[in-house]
Amino acid sequence: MSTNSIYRDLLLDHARHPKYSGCLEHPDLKASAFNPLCGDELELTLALSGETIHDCRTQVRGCSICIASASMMSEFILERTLSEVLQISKEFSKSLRKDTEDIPETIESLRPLIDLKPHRSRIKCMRLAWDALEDCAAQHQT
Amino acid sequence: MSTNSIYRDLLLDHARHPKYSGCLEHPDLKASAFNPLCGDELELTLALSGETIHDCRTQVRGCSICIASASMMSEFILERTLSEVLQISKEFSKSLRKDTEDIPETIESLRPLIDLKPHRSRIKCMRLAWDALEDCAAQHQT
Amino acid sequence: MQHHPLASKVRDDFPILKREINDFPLAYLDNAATTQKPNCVIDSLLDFYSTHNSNVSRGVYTLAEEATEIYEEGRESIAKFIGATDSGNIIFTRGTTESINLVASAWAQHNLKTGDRIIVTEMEHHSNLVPWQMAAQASGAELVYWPITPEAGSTSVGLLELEELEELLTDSVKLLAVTAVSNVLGTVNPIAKIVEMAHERGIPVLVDAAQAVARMPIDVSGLDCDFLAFSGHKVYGPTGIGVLYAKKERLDEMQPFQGGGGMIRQVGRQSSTWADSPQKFEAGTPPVAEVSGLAAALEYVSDVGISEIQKHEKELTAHALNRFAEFSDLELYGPQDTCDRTGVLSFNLRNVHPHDVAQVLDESGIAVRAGHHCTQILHERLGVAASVRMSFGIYNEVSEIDRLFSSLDRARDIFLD
Amino acid sequence: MQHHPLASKVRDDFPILKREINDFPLAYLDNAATTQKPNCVIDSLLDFYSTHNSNVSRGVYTLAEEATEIYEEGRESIAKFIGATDSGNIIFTRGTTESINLVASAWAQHNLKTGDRIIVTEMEHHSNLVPWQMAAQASGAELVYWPITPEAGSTSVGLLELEELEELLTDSVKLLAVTAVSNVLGTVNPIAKIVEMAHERGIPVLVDAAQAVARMPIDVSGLDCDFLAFSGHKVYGPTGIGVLYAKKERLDEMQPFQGGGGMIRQVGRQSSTWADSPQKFEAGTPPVAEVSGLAAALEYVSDVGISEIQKHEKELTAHALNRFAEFSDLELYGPQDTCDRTGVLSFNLRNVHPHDVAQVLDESGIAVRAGHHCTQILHERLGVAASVRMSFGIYNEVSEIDRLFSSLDRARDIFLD
Ligand SMILES: Cc1ncc(COP(=O)(O)O)c(C=O)c1O
Ligand SMILES: Cc1ncc(COP(=O)(O)O)c(C=O)c1O
Repeated sequence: MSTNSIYRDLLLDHARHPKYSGCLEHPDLKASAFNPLCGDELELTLALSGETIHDCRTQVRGCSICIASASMMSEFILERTLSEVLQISKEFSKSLRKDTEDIPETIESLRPLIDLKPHRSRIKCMRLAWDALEDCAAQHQT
Repeated sequence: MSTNSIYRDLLLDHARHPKYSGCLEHPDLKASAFNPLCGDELELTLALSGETIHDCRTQVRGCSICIASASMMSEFILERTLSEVLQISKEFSKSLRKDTEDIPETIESLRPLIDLKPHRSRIKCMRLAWDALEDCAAQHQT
Repeated sequence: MQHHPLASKVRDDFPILKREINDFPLAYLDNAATTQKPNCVIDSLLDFYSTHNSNVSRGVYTLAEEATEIYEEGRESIAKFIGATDSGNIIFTRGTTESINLVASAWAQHNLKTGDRIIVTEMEHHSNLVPWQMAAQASGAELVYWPITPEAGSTSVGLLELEELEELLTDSVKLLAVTAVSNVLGTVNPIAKIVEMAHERGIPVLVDAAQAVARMPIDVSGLDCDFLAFSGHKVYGPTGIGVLYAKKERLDEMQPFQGGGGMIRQVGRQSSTWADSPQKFEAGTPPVAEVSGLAAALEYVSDVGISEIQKHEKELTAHALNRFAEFSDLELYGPQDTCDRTGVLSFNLRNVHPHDVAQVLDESGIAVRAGHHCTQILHERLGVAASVRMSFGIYNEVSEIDRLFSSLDRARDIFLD
Repeated sequence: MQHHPLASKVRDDFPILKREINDFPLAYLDNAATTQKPNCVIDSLLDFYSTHNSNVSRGVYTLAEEATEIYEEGRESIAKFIGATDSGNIIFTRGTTESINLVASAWAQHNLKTGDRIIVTEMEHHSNLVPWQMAAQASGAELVYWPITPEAGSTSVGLLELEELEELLTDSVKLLAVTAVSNVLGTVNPIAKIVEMAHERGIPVLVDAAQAVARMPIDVSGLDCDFLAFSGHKVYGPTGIGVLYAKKERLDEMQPFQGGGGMIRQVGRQSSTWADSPQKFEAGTPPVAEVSGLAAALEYVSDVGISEIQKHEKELTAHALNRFAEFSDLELYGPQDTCDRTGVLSFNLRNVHPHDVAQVLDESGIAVRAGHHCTQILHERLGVAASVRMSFGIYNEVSEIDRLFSSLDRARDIFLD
């Protein structure tokens, strides 16, 4: 019995060895996100210099896709400004819509996740880290 | 265009010229019944001598079946005791059930009504007068 | 026999119309009570149960993904059908009645206090009256009735006049609940204007669209109404499914309706937190198959074309009005002009009880309703306990109306000697 | 492959079982979430809509008589199925969740005051918790939790002990709400004994039979419970239909639930009077087609035979328990003995998230659920956020269970290196 799996190497690498996992002790921004459907939780801590994210950590209780997504996001957002990553988050969201076909180059590195979008029930898993990120950005603005 | 109608002569006679229609001025017992599905109303007034119904009237705002049934009931109950007519009311009720086949001889005269029982929506019309009667009997007992 | 092009086009889509009743072809003229279902609606139920059936939202397996997609796409297509910009404003219920109860319980009860008023009209269905009575009693508020125009026989019968509303719109009014189309008089109310007047005083408006949704275009964004309710079964869809549209601002003011699975965020031992709208208002396993059927029904209606439907209904209504004018022993309630009304016509045959009329019509295969049609207040106002109602659907034909008028002769023969 | 005689007999009745998922035959093991529908249920919907569809109760014409008959005969056959002596004790709702909300709102809220207690158990579904939290908050009452037996690994896991109940049954308890079968642990609770103990102190009992009704005989008269709730879609019937059984004495204590058409006696301008039970609790157009489908489903279950179903489920459960015993990295929750449990088995594969397990199983055509299954309190008690659940229906086979255990190997391969 052998089947193709949605779990590809890159994704599994991130899931098994998530980057920037844990908590920053003195974060500038902090947010958590929760998936009521399965009880999964994620906490994101960010350290800023000016507008730029110069360090981040995610603490995840979640599935491999949630962990991989948090890990990939962390790699992606480091050394970028909050407004930049907010823009990316929106693009990522948009690319996960059913009717979107093209993936902008800016988020090409998130393709392993976007490829999973036919599995609509997993969208929330992929978005959990990014939801926390958007929350951080919102806190920063106000 | 001609069809058989459920409205047979005997029924229509009663409906057009209901017996004992109206109100007794000084009734011994009085009850009304109401059909919430169509708003039909009926008031029954009874005069007793001892246990025996010696006069009765029905005031009906209702359809032909309701009027006919009240009229036939009035004819039926006169000069009978309350406990007798209560028994008859129960037999009539039973004979209106879907699964009842035989009609007891005691209520043979109600057959024109009982024949309509396939029209389940009209059962309440047939029962309205009898419901008021049962109410009167209940009042008398307490 | 005259066949209207629309009716003859669609009749074959409705399997039930092949039935014979008492040896006559069924003339189904009780569409205000419920409509018949086209094959595409029946097939969508069949397809759901034989191919995709599973519970929604919480499953990652293929069937669960499919069912969830059907459910959420249903929500989107329903939003689109009524002109809502976001499917998040669409809450699924069992029907109009439950939609209105939802607003009464999750919104009104928490926003009403002693002395507050709710405006309703004299032509409301019990489902748009009793929930407000219950909310009013729980909170000390009261109902105020917007009367309909008076005097049977006057030129304007059964209309709501905006000048009257003007007077009623006082500061203590916290809600106006009004039907878009009367289920007895057929009156089409000027909802857009009503909403505008209420909003000028900051008063939210609930529109009961139960009778409207199958008969005219609905555009909640254009209307700007706060709440709008309708039932699937009255728009060629299945039973067991209804819709409540609520504006974002109102949704934010609403407490949960029922508690249970699917509407929570986190459950603690003594208290819980709630999911976002619309899930917050949809406790328990939702009617997934029914949503699929409703989406199919609305697609069908869109394909037939709402303007085609309006035209067809206007023709039938005009024909019926002409026929009524022939008989002095028929009392028709409601507006006499097709501009003010739609194809719901209630009447009485003098000296014959509506039950008896309906029964005799049934003997010729004609299905009409007799009773108070869940509008006791209105019938009291009309001075009768009950009436006979014919109401049209897209498959009805002029010839069916003529059959009804012929059968009324039979009723006269039987009951009036 | 081993085919159980019952499963092989009934499989052909379920069209969806012919589906292939990711090139594997569908192994549908999510029956606790919802069950699949046999042809007779699908056909009954089809037949209703293409032959009898109309609104109930208020029409005198033939179709309306037929629909009313289907609706009320449905009520009777459902009463019979659960051993109720009178169909007047059967209220139709959308599902278990709504049935419980009905009791919370129409009965409990009016009978609770500050300081009163409602006993619930730690294994309740959110639908049998949140409505009580809402009623408690509205009235000042509080929930008291009957704990399940402790310590994973002990011989009695996930049971309710009657000695514990004894302590909880104080004078301030006004209701006990308990599930007949846990939708996670599979535990079969001693309902008859529980009702007896509660009744000794005059405390009414609500039984959540959502998981029980398809798995064991239900006899409300024998049990003497005050309320019993279940959903059509979990007993091979359609979505959008549920049942509340309530005892006569409790019905008499109940206020209306929702307001609207069908539940009234007379409507006044400010207040109304109510119809008799059960109509009093059924506002609006009821789910007629769904009642017809549910009646067909219960007839199907009776024909298959509840004792046959129990035997079949016991065999599957025993087989699954044996398989679990083979693997030290699988943690199974709930009783280990088929005497205490039924075919709902929740577990975790060590170090693999339930979502991932379910996803990998789906890749082999196996449908199981992952999540907290609407039991956050229970999962907290189990010390995990979520679990994987397989749950059996009458069409499941031992070979499907074996396929699941093989596919778990694939999950190990993928996630555990
Ligand atoms: C034990 C239990 N109670 C209540 C429910 C709620 O049922 P429904 O979602 O059909 O209302 C379920 C099913 O989800 C259940 O398993
Ligand atoms: C105007 C109006 N409002 C509300 C309702 C109630 O709809 P439902 O019975 O589908 O809840 C109806 C139909 O009966 C109606 O005609």
